[in-house]
Amino acid sequence: MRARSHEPIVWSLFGAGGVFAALLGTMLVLIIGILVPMGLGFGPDAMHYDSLRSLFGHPLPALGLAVVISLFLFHGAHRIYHTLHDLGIPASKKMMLACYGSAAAGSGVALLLAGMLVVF
Amino acid sequence: MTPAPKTYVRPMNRWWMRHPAYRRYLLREGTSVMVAAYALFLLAGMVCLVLGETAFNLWRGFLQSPVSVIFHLAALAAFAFHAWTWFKVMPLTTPPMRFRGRPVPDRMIFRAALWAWGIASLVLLVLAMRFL
Amino acid sequence: MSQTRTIMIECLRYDPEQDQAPHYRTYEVPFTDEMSVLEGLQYIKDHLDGSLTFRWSCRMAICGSCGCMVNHQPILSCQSFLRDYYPARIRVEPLEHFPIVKDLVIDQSDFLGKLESVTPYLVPAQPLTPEDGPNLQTPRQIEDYLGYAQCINCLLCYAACPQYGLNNAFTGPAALALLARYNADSRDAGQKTRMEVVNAEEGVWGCTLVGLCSEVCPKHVDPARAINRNKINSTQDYFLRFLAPFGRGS
Amino acid sequence: MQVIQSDVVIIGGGGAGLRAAIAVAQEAPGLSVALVSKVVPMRSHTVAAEGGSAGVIHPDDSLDKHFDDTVSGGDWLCEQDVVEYFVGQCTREMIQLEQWGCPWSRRDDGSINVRFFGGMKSPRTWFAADKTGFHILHTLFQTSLQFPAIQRYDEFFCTDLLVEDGRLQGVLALCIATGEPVLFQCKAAVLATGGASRVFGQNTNAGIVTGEGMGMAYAQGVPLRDMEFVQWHPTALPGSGILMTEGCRGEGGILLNKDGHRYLQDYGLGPLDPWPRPRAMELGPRDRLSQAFWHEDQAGRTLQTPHGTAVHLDLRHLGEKKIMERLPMICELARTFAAVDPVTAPIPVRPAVHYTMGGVLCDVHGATPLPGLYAAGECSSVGIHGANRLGSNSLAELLVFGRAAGLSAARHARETPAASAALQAQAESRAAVHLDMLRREGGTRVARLRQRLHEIMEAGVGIVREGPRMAQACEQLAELREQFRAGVALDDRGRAFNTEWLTAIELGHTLQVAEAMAHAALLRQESRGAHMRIDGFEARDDERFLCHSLIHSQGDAPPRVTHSPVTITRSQPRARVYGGAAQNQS
Repeated sequence: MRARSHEPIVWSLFGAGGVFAALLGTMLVLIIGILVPMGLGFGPDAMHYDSLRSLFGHPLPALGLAVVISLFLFHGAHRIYHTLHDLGIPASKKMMLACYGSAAAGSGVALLLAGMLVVF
Repeated sequence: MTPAPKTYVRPMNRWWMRHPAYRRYLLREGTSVMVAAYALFLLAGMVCLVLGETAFNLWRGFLQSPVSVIFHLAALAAFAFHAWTWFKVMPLTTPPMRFRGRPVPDRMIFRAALWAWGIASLVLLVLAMRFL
Repeated sequence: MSQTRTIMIECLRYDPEQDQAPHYRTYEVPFTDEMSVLEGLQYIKDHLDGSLTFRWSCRMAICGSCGCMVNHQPILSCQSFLRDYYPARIRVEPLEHFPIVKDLVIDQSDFLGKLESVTPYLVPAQPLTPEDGPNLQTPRQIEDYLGYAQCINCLLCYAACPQYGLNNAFTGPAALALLARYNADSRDAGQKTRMEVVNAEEGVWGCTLVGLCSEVCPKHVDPARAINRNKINSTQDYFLRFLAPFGRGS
Repeated sequence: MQVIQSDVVIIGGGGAGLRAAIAVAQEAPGLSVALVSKVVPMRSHTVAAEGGSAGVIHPDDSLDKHFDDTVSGGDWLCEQDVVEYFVGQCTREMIQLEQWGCPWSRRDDGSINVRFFGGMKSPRTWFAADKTGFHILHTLFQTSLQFPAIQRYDEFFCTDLLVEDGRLQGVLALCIATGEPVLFQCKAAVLATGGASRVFGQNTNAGIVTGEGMGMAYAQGVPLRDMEFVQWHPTALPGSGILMTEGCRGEGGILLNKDGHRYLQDYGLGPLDPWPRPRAMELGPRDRLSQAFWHEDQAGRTLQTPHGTAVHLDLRHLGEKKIMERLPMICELARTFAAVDPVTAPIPVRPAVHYTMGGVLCDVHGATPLPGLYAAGECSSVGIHGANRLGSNSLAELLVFGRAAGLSAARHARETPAASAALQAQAESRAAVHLDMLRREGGTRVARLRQRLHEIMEAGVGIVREGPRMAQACEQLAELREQFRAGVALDDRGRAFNTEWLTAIELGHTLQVAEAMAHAALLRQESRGAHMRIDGFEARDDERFLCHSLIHSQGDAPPRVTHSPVTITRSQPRARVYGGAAQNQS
């Protein structure tokens, strides 16, 4: 009997992250990093502290942002873990813990922050 | 059995130098570093938002800096390349589909994915213009 | 007869009885337009150096014997033509990621073991004898697996797969494609047995979708598709067993 | 020397060998089977068979028709009792393969589809597109993997059959990877080593089809039968010899000379209309088509190509859809190896050696005169092909007689005591002879000897034959064998994976087989099936030659040829006619 791989857990997270990154990533970066700072299509008040605070005071946007961050992190962690192996750094328990552990930690922080934004 | 013959095993060092497809593959995998970095950048924004207006304005102010523009251009390239390659291999991962009895060709799936990309981007843009 | 030109063929040489490591030797080979790389190698063996060793048989791209690397690209030497490389010299090496037995000959025993491990035969739902007559199977049902059934076991896909090179516990493209072939056959009921191979770390999860295996396949088998579709199946299998822990043992 | 004990040794891992191995494993699970093959089984030449395999299943067809087509196709030189058994077993074997997973081409309702082949009264050819042999071989190989009793020895090159106390008791092989001799001690062996078409230069066969199985049996005193009957397939690519399956014509392809004329109508295969119809024009038998080519060539009505003359095989009228569905590999092969797209242009083709009708003498059970030795497939002469093999009968033969030989060998192994101890000494001395080749200085290169063999055979024992030229070929072959014995120059003196050395051993066998062909041909003073003479023996002569040739080895001396009767049960020889004349007859 061959041992069953637990890869499906991280692979699903990786896949979901990949889909989000592919569908939304480009526009997200474009808006936040280029359009808003350059004022293209957005006024100077765009992404102001108050408007963001009120936007992310609602559970749905806050949770959405946290989920996006979390999935991006897992997507990154998964590929980085495997690519390090490809580049000659052997896959090990420690490496696995480092990659997926930081993604999990980051996700926890994101969820916590989302909660704080909603509650406070 | 007769003793196994002596064989020579070639090393794998710098294997990516052997074929351009390998380098494209590593580049594709490499986009994940930018994806993760961008997640951390957004996370930093969240932290700042929770900490209060002063902290947030620092983050917001950073967006105006040339460093940020360079970072975002790099991220933009990475996300776009990621999206393109992700959609390219998508037909390999989707279960077999048929349309009017014929298998759906890969390029149709790819095109559909590009459309989804466009629509999702547009929706995001409209929402952003409305709410930010 | 078309005009004869001369091409330089640089071959990896390794004699297990003499050499510690491989070296290269270059031969000047006269060739005509219709000469394949295999015929170039045969010319060397017949006329220049009888000790150059390589496998070949059908010379029509169906037996799968003559795979090798030409300029780092895995190819069947019988259906690659010298004219397409001329005037550059070509470098011929044994298939990557396999141990070299001698010159261009690689050790394929690891692959054969993998092939055997995937239950690569039809497992009927109930035993049949010829007296029962042939099963019915429509052309459309055949279409579901015929692509995967085209594999000639030439091993080009393994030579294209860095994951196999980095860790040869990976079951690899051709064997996993064959697994998918039998799973997709309407006459087969062996999916459950094969799922164990799919689900293993060295099963589909050894693949990172480099994708070159499918590009180099001379028979368009598309192992990358076979493997990555099974990642979905394996994932479903992984989570569904929690939903229905009972009743799946039948 | 390493000794491996096995109840049954199967020599050759192609279709016949695998079928035999499975038969033993299924029917006699207690027996151990060693499957010894000089290539990994799926590299065997069965893989290259394209068109299909015969089995009566079409409603218009019957066992009698299959019997008649086979016997008349073989110009009445068939063992009719064996043919009777054969046609009765074919369909069973096709269904068996289906149940093992072979992707036979189907009709829309999911039932088996069959196509016409040359010389058939009804469509009878089961096919898997145009890769039938490939699918059969891989299905058999993969199926064989479920039987732990079958122990494979891939890339072990058999060199000698070992006989002690008048029965076969062992097989000597070289492990190719190490060059070490290995003795397989056994109670029975099945020879399934394929044909010997590489005796000729222009042929459709893989490089491994060198006839050493025939040579091994022949060297042990087992006669070869009907070796003069060599099949030229009418449609191979000039130069490479790559086969354009008969299925091309079965699907409606036509043959044209350089004037665009369907010349077969001038050779007793017409009239043109109505068309298509069975056993006429392009659906005539292979010997007639190849001979017609020779006449066209003599008359200067063939096309010039860089690799000799050719005629056109035209598929264009079938349309792209049908060509791609039924003949996808032909398309690819023509595009790759002839730079011709069959959808838009006719393919230049010419005859090339395709099959050896003759082989190791054996009966319907696969038993040879040597106790313990069985034979199946192209290396054998079980008696179904006669003077010309009907297309589609060879794949069916591998299955039917592979199984039969396997079962017989199993039965024999059960009833036979273990091998004697003297065998090892014999093995050692034979191995020493082979190993000695690695040390000898001087001699002729393998390539030169082989080149010379091809020249002699093509000049002397070609499609069309004449007494003096055959006699000359016999003499030249004797000289060539002498030259071979004087020494083969090897560049490679190592043992590990020394293919040059193995090719030299192979060539020794090939030369003997060639000699058997030439001598048998010389003595057959008539024209029958694939053996066509133009020196006063143009007609079939049932008076003197309704008989098999048996060729007996005389060691280093030229062989002795005797004749033996043909078994005729219900089909008395009559004129062998095709085309319009055939319809008048029936």
